[in-house]
Amino acid sequence: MKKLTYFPGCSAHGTSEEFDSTLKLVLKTLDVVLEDIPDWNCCGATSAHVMTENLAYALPMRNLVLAEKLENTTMGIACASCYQRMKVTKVHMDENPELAKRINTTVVEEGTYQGKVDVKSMLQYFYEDIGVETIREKVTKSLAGLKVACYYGCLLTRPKNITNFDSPEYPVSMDQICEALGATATEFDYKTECCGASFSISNTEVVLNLSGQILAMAKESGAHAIVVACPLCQSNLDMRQPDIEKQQGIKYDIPVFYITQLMALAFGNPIDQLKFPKHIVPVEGALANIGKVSPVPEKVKKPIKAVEAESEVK
Amino acid sequence: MARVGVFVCFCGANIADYVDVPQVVEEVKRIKEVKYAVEYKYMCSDPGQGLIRDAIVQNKLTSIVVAACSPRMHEKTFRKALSDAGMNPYLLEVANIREHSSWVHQKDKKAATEKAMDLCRMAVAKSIANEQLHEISVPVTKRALVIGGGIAGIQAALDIADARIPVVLVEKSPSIGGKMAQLDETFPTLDCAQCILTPKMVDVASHPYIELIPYAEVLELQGFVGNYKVKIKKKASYVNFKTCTGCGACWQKCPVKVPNEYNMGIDKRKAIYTPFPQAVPNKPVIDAEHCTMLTKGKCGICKKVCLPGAIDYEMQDEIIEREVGAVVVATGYDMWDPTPYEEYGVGRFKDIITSLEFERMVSANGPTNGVPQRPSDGKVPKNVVFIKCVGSRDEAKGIEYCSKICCMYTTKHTILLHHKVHDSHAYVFYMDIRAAGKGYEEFVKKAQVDTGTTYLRGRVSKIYKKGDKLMVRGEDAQIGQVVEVEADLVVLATAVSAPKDNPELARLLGISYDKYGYLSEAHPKLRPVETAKAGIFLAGCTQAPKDIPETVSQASACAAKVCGLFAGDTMKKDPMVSTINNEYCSGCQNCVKVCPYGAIVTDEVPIGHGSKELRTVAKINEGVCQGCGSCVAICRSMAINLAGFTDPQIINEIVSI
Amino acid sequence: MITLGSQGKNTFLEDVNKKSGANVLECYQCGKCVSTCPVSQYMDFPPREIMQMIKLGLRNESYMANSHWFCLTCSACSGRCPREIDIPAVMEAVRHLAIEENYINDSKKVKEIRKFHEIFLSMIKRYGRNYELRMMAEFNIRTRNLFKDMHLAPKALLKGKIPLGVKPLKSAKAIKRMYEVAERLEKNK
Amino acid sequence: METEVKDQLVSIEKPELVAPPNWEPVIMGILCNWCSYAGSDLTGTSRIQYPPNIRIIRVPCSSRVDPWFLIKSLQTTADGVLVSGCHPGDCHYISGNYFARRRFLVTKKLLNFVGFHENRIQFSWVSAAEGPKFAKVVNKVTEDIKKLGPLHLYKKENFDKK
Amino acid sequence: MNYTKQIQDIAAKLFAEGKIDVFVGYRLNGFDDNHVPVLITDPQDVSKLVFTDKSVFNLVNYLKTDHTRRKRVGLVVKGCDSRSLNLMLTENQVKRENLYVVGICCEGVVDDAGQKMQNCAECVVPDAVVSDELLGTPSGQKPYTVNVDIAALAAKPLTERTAYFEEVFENCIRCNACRHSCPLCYCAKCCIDQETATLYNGANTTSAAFHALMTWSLHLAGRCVDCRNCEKACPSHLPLHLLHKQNESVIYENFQEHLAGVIPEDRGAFYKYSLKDPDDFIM
Repeated sequence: MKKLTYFPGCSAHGTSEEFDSTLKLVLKTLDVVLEDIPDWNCCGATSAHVMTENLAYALPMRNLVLAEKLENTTMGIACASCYQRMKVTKVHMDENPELAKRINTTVVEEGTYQGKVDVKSMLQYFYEDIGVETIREKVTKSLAGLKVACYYGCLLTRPKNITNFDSPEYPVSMDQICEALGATATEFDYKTECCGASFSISNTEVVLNLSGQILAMAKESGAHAIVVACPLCQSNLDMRQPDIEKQQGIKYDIPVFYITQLMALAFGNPIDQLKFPKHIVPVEGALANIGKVSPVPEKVKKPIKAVEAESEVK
Repeated sequence: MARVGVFVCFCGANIADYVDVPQVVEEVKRIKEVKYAVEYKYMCSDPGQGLIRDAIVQNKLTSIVVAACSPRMHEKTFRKALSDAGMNPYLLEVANIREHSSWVHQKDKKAATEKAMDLCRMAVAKSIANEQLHEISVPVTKRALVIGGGIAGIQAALDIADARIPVVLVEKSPSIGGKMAQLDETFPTLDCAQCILTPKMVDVASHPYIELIPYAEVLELQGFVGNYKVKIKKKASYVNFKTCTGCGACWQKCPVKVPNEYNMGIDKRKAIYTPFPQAVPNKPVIDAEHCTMLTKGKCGICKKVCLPGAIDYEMQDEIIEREVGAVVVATGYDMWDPTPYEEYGVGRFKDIITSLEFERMVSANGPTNGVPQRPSDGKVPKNVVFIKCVGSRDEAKGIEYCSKICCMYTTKHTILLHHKVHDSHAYVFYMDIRAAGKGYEEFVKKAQVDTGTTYLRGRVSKIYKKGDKLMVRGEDAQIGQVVEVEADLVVLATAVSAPKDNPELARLLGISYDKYGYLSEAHPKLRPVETAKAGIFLAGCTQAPKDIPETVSQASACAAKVCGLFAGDTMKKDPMVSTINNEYCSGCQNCVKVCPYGAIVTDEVPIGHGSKELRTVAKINEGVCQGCGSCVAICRSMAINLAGFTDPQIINEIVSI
Repeated sequence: MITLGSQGKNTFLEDVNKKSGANVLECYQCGKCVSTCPVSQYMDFPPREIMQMIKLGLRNESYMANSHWFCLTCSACSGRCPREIDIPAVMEAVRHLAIEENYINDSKKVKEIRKFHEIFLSMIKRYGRNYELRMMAEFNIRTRNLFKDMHLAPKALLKGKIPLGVKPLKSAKAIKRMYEVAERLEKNK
Repeated sequence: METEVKDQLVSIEKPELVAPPNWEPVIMGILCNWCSYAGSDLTGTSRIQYPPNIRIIRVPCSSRVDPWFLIKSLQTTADGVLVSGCHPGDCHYISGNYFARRRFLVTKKLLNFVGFHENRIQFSWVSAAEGPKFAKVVNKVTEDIKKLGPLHLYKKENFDKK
Repeated sequence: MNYTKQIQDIAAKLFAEGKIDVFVGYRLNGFDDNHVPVLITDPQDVSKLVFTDKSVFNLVNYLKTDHTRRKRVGLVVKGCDSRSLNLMLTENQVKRENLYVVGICCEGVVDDAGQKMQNCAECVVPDAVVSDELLGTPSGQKPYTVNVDIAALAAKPLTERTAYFEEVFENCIRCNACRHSCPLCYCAKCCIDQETATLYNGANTTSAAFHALMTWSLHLAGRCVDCRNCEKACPSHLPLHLLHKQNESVIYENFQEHLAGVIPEDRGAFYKYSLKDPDDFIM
């Protein structure tokens, strides 16, 4: 059994609750226990560093300091934005002890920053710490037939000197995980284009344009669905999809999965736990490609239990 | 008692602005051995040297200290001044008060002045221990080695051989010709590369003074200027060149197909092959890596069809040794591999090719018979995007420098495209058009007008696939808009990079190379052809990217240098070599072990005066000794000293301040 | 027309370089950032031009440009910049300088972006975490655009995409204190 | 050690000895002709500034440097020494610096063993192209040695400088 | 450990067969049970020869003298002595064909007080590595241990080491007995000779002693076999082994476990190099 310090991020309890809950299902299969950072706070997202330098460091700093109180050496973060803020802070603090000392004064009561805990996105954790092969071994329901466009967004692999993970231009980690699950990853050239993320509310016009291009390219690549590992990307591509379709006059109808949803599905978890109903764009069409398992209505519980029992026997 | 003269240079303002020169002069006058000290504006100027000459005569000086720029700069100049005054030139010491003081302590004149004084004291102390030294004469082997058979090596070899000096030309691949043999037409005159190159290649093969060793590499170089010994490995070709008639039956029948290097892998050659039809020598070799007879012992067809019986599967690599007096290195360049450009999808998109691949495609003897084709579907491209500076001027993904030739060859490519595909349209993404050269700007202008090529000023940021087209996105800074071009084919003007084997070669030859892997010249402006190691010269792109005219000029310059070196029967050599004091030498021979040049041998001397009994001592070969001093430092009994850097000289320096 | 040569030393360039840690002088105007930037079409001056403006010392013009407000900090430009200039950091430096020196770009879009960030930060100050529903509501009220995204609301609320409440931090005081100290640090710089 | 009061700089080896006011260390720099000396020339031509405490001696190769020179320097004039040569593999004389490297390690350790602070004996590889690196090296060495205070060891009887 | 009988027999036999002109061995010093070296040229005298754990001196040193040079010599060597002999052979100072070497598988020798010598307690190669005849049972190579005195001193603060060695060098009287007693100090001119005063600072001062002993120990670095002839010869009883052992431990740790003279034809550590030598101490 592995242990991992977990920073859920604000959206885990809101817009991306399905990411959070399916992540927990996946980690259960992978035998990883999450330990939440006690009384964590918001990372400050884009807003903090847009407006002020110190606060942008101080908010993540508090979480980093709190995380050091747990014993684990790695912190996993679900949300790509939280991950980036936390990692940027960590890298800058480690590079510049003077700055670390100064920022530390804002959270002096929580403790002293020591730089003990490494920060990883959950995607990075799956890829580096769990490994594609281990994931492949755990698959009980192959996703063969499903073509997915893996969309990483800006924050998981950029900037290279901060994240130090995968390629900033054409990353392949999520593609490899999807292929391990049995799905086919399409050749998708917009893997790391920006979706507009932080303008989701304040500048919707930009978001519609940028996310629109991503949807178009995903469709062009022949994908049935998009896979993401970031709540902001998901909500922009999924929630705004009807608006984009309206604006462009094109019907995309391309559901946007969290990577954990697909993993949980392939690991044989009952469909009703995967929170598909939360999606704005219906997922049924895309999932039909993987064959017999069609979304099971929540009422029918018995056969799912049977599947569960089966997997336990294995 | 030593009588030292000290001459302190202002170097215009270079020294005088940051060092109080008169004060330095006053200070050195206090040293008891200093009998004369003076300052002057430019010591290296003729009047400055005159000052030294006059002072030597008038003051009966026994050694001279010039406090000026680095000895690496003007030591020779001042030595000359000493000999002109009838003094042994090696009684000179230079105190480096410019590079080591005035230029590096510009904010603290007092400290810089004090340091300059100390440097003068050290030089004075050292000069007191200086001894008269005399140049060494060494015999010369009048034969040159040229490494690399591209246009640079060919030109150098021909020019040297025309002066009736024997040349050994070593080429790595089975044929000479190099990169130029792969080109279609050449800028700015558009003459066909083959037409101007192949006659020279044939000249090389038939020249009575040139020994061509193809399919070979240099293994080892020993010795010193005028007296090098080189070991060359001639790779087994498995074809006896003496009996082979070059009929071609073997490669026509060979069943094994291998990507063709000459055509950048666009088509296939056989496992027994001549690289291209005009190859020199026009004899095939067997590619041992792919030949099934050599790898698995199955096949043998070429041997069956060879009427003269020239195929020999048992052939072994051969080591050839030659004595040469000088070496010309002309190993050319590599095309930079654009894989780091992930945003262009290099490696993922088949229809992105490099400029050399394009060159092969438009070449009349190329794999597509001179008509460019899309590698993905073989269609003739209509919209072709050329991207310049791929790898060049890009410190993030490529190389910092400008590759110099890409602007011109891309211009040439737009013309060639226009010639071959009349209804095509070329787009060029560029940052600057660098067309400095005779007829170059005119060539660019003519190309732009004649072909109607669209020039877009900006670096391409992304290429992605849309249907069967490639979408090329970049900014056109002229209109300040982001543009996307729908391309059928994208040609990357990849950078010129140093041959990857250069560092190894440099180590083997004992010369230096820069951070990119280009071999270093002795001086960037005044000695661009020589290396720091005497007798080794550089021609062509192995030193830095250059175009064909420049390469040929440098190759001819190398030839002139080699001919100059061989002008006399002996050569003069610096006297800074190790000397052995037999009386002190205990014969332990540890020095023999540390000498990197094998310049120390053992000798037998009588154990005492008039004795018949002999004992072993070390002996230095002055001609071979390069003066590193390794032997001096390890000699425990102080039997060895290095002229110019003797123990007393250095210790004097240490204790003088 | 811009007259150059009268302002003396380019202090703006120095300020930006110092604050960003980048060296704007390294920029050779290749434009790769412009075609990389997902929002360059919305900017008054795309990144390349901002770099040149900094080099020319056009302080006011740079401050008043909307470019640094539109920058999404997606870092795509810096990842591709052949001179490895940290362009987002330069943008951020210009923005922070503009805020410090009180240069307000009062176009509607910039106002909205700014308002959003302010509301977001106040949310965190109050709850320690983001309260999405309240934030959206507040944003709509303060930008006088009550019905923005309202068509999404029923669906999103129904699907539980946006929770109705937020679980505030236990140690909300810690966050308030952090804000105070950070503000003080900002002032004492 | 670093927190020592600045105007009371003492010799690290003999804390009872206090540096005279405005004391500046003397550093003997022994540089090989082909790489480090050329590199130091480049520092000059590039006008990169560095502290003026170093006195440079030119030798053909780092392998010419007899450990004796280091001992002699420390015993007579210098508060510290810096020997610099070509990077491994780049020696103008093919292998000189490899031999030198062995001697340097043993000499440094021995001098440290008999009571010299290890920072008084420093080595660097500086190529002809590394003008900035040379300045960096000199900066570091000077800074290091300034912290150690004057070197009084074995100097008092035979050397009465300035 | 007593090979007196065997050695007497061997020497007698060698003289009888006319194979040697001189035999170098040990005899009793005449007033207590300690041994001193003896050069025997008369076959009558072989009965004087002894060998026990009191046979301390390294006899290879006597190959430097005119009594033995260019003569056929019989010689007794212990483990450490044989290593120095190996180096003498490699460094071309004696010819193997002129020697008849009686090797001892040494069990350690004792000092005047009867205590086992420190270098014997730490000995790595007790068996003679060069010999024509080997006496005793070989016990094989022992693991290398860092000298206890070195370890103790290295652990002390810098200022203490400084003070300690200042006293050491102060007590040196520049008599050069160390140099004379060392088998590997065969140079015609030596760096610690007074006559090279201008360069090497020959005056009899602490500073000069520091300079001389440091240079000397570096000339022996990678060659010293830890026989301690120098230390036994020193009238001031300076702990000279400290310098040698310090060098030896640095060389052993960093240069492929080099030990002087163990392998035939292997030169001192400074006359060879490895690309893997440590580089991290260099900026």
